[in-house]
Formats: sequence, C-alpha cells, structure tokens
Amino acid sequence: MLFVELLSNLLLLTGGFFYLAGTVGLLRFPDVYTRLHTLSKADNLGLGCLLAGLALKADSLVLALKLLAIWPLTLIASAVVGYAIAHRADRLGIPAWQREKP
Amino acid sequence: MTTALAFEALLALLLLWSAWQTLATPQMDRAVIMFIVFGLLLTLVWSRLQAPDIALAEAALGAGLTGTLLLDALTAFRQPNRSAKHGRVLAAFRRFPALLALLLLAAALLTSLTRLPLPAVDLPAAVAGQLGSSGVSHPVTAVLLNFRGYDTLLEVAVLLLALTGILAVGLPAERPLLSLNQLVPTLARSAVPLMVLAAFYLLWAGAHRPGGAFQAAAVLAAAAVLLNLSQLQSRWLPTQHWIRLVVGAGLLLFVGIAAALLAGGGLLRFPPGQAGLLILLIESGLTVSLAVNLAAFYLLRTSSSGQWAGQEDSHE
Amino acid sequence: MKSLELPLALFLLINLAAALIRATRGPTAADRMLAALLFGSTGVGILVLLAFVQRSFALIDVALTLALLAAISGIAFAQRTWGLTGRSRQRRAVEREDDHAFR
Amino acid sequence: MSSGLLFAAVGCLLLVLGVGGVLLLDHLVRRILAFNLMGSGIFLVLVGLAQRSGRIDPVPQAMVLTGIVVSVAATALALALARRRYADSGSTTLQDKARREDRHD
Repeated sequence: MLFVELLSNLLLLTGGFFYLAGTVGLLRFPDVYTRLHTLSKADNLGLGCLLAGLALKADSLVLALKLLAIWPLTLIASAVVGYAIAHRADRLGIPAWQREKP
Repeated sequence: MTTALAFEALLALLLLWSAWQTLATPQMDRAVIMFIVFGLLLTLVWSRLQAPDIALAEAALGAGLTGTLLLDALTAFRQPNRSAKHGRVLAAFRRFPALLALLLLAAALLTSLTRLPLPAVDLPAAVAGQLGSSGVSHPVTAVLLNFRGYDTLLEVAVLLLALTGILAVGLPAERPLLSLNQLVPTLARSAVPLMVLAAFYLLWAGAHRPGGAFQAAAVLAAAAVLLNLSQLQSRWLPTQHWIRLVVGAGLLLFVGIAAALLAGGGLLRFPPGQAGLLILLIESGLTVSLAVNLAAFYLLRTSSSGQWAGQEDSHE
Repeated sequence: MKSLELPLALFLLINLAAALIRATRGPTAADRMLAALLFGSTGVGILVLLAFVQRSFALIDVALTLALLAAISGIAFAQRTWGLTGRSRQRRAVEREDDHAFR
Repeated sequence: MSSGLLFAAVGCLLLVLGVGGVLLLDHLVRRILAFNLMGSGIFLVLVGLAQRSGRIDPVPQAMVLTGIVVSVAATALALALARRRYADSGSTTLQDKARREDRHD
C-alpha cells in the first residue's frame, strides 16, 4: 500500500515538473509554432502523469478508468487544434523562427 | 488552509484580470478570446464553490457555444478590427465622475455584502427534507424540475423566444471556411460519437448526481457546432421544418405535462409516485429540443446568395 | 503524510497564470488562442486535482467535458475568424488570395 | 473569510466592471461582453452568498443554471441585432455613422 502511494506521489510530482517545463517553454520560445509545441507536448505529458498518479489513488475502478479516459481525449484535441492553428498561421504568412547563422 | 486561501485568491485575481482585459484590450478578437478565457476560469471557480452542475454547464456552453458564436459574429464586422475611439472611450473609465460613481457602487455593494444577515429560511434543509418525494436523489435536479419546475418551463420558453427573435431580425449569409485541413474532420468523426455518449451519460446521471438536461443539451449543441466546423454538417436553413418542430416540441411536451397535472392540484406538482418517471420524460424531451435550439443559434443561416450577403458587401 | 493535491493544484494555477499573461501579450492572434488552449491541459489538470481535494468526483465529469470541448473554440478561431478581423497588409493579401480561391 | 464570501465579493466587482463597460464602451460586441460579465458577477454573488457558511445550497445553484442558459440565449439574440444593425447602417455602435463623423474629425 505504501509503495502505491509513493508511486502515485512520484507521478504527481513528475506531472508538475512537465507542466513547469511547458510554462518555461511558453515563456521562452521565439515563435508561435514552437510555442504550440510546449502546450501540446510538455503540458499533455504532465497531464498524463497527473492522471496516472491520481488513478492510483482512486477509490473505485470506474473512477480510475474515467480519469485515464481523459488523457487520449486531450491528446487528440490538442494535436488537432495545434495543427489547425499552425496551418492557418502558415497560410497567413507568419514566418517561422530561424537560428541566425554565425 | 493557507494553501487553499492562496489558491482561491489567485483564482479570484485571474478572474478579475481576464474580465478587465475583455473590456480594456483594443482589438475585438482579443477581447472575445479573453472572454472565453474568463468563462473557462469561471468553470474553475464553480468547481471550487462545490457547484459541479454549474461548472458543467459553463464548461460546455463557454467552450463550445458562446465562444464560437462570438468569434463567428466578429467576422460579420468587416471594419478595421480596432475601434479607433477605443483608447478614448477607455479613458472614460479614468474620467473622474465615472470612476467615482463606479467605485462608490463597488464600495456600497461590498459593505452591504458583509452586513447581510443570514437568511431566515434554511433552504438546503428544506430541499433535503423534501428530496424523498421529488422522484430524484440529486438536489439540484430536484429543484430545477420539481420544486421550481416553472422556472425551467419559462426558461425553455425564453430560449424559443430568443430563436424567434433571431429569425425575425434576419439571419446572416453563410460564409466559406477560411481554411480546412484534413485533421479536423478526423477529430469530429472520433469526438462527436463520444460527445453524444457523454450527453446520454449526463442526462442519465442527472437523477442522482450532477448532470441533467441542460448540460447534456449543451454538449450535444457543441457536437453540432464541431460537425459544422469540419464541414460534415452543413448549415441549417430556416425553411427546414423539422427544426421548428423539434425546437417547439420540448416546450409543448413540458406544457402538456404541466396542463395534465393542473387537474391534480398546482402547476407542475408531480404526484410523488410517478415524479421520477415524469421528470425523466421531460428531461429527455428537453435535451433534444434544447440541443437543437442552442445549436440553431449558431447553425441557422440563409443560403449564401441571400439578401444579407449583398448588404454586407456594400460596406467593405 | 501531508496530501499533495492542493499544493499541486496551486502550482498548476500559478503556471496557468504565468502562461495566460504570456499568451495574451503574444505578438500574433494565435498566441492569444493558446491561452484558451491552455485550459485543455492545465485547466483539466486543476479540475481533477480539485476533485480529489474536495472529494467531489463529479468534477471529473467536468474535466471530461472540458477535455471533449476545449478544442472547439480553437478550431472555430483558426477556421472562421483569424485573418478576417486582422489589420496588417500581409494578412489582407492572403485574405484576398483566399477569396479568389473560393469564388 | 470563507470561499463563498470571497467569490461573492469578486462577483460584486465583476458586476461593477460590467456596468461600467455597458455604460462607457461603444462597440456593440464589447457591450454584449460587458453585459455577460455583469451576469456572471450576479451569478457569483447568488451562489457565493448562499454558501458563505460553507454549506452547499442547491436552490441558488439551480437558479444560476437556468440563468446561464438564458444568458446564452440573450447573447445570441443581441449578437443577431448587432449584426443586423451593422448590415443596415455600417455602424458597430448605437450612434449613427454620419452623425459621429460630423462630431469628430
């Protein structure tokens, strides 16, 4: 029992770390395409860890399954929205950031 | 305890900040996005206030319908996005008399808030006491459809009136999508069946836990909007009679049941034995009817060669 | 052992606040739309944490609904609004090109 | 201070902000947004005030649920009116375009 609790807390903390990474990326990345990455990759990984951690704490199987069902939904949704926004940004001619060559 | 307080204080600040941004930002599209953000923050507030029913409705309507309606309306205004006078109008907030009046209003409201006595009637206890005879075990549903059923009846009438008003004002013409990519229809094909499933779940859940006809209808309406955005569902025309039928049917069903019960006593006084069944019947009818009504706010359009198209072009 | 959920919810809310403020200051309209997108991940995270903090598991239904619907306003924005209300010449040019494509 | 009272106070501030927006801003869509902020403020006051002692009160929750749906209907109708106004006169405010141009510039 103690092991499960430890694992759950570890997953929660890992989730928090990925959220932090996502926020740092959002604050520091140079253009809209890269910023889309942080939301659809790091944040969703954080959410996945969080949901897994909480599912271990759930009282019932139904609750745990419901928690785990949220993750694929957000994955699909954020992938599609990220693509739709990037697609439109590209059509509008917003340039992608490029590293300056020395 | 302090963590909880910090959480609530930050949430409150964010809510006020997003509300201020909605009014103060010069560009209209940005204002609408900030309003969507405001609605989503409000969902978190309702969750914190232990009101999951309201949080469900706010999430479904705010994320699915209100935001889309507002974003869509913006495209009708082919004017420069930034209202030229906004800076000056915003300065009105800083003008002394207006600011003073608003500050006085805020101070008056806040002081009266802290001085209000506790209510004389203990409503939660009254609801809990009558819950057994209501036919459902979730108190909010019991209030909505049994104890204050006429509220809900009139609300359905208001929705119908709003739709009638929109039809009377005239519908804008349909516009083509700015860009379509293949992923959005894929998303719609996988998400819409799940949304319908979620709506059924919410409808069923309403009897004994947070959920019910309104939340289910909001989710269904959002599904219709998503179908339209992925061009799997064309816009509805006001000449399509099934829309009028379905939209009217919810109110008719409700009024019919109310009239049938009138003989037995008061308006919408359900006999305790059949209350559960009647509420389920009303809720199922309402879900479909409300969903079509809500979706029609967004989906009803005249065909692209309609009268409005020409008028809009003349102002470009 | 002190429970982890509420501090983590506060931590996520701080993240949300920082990201929101950054997103609303962004140079393009898409950056602002990122703010609405944030709720699909961070907002859902806060909701499930609150469900465990308050032991009211109906909030998980709210999180599920939000996860299902968070995409819609972003898609509506990308496909119906963005570029029609903008001002820069670059966007106007593309818009005219789009109009040609449709007519 | 209970969370109910805190958010009721926030609701009051939102109401004031919305009143200011409806009275002082001119773009019709912006006024509609301000009106919605007012409404949300009132909803927060209703629920927050009823739950200030920390007990869940289903009656205001049910009323607010009704209110939210009604406010969506009102918003949709108001947006249709604003669009109609713009299509008829080319103005996004309640003032006439011609008169406004006379007064300024």
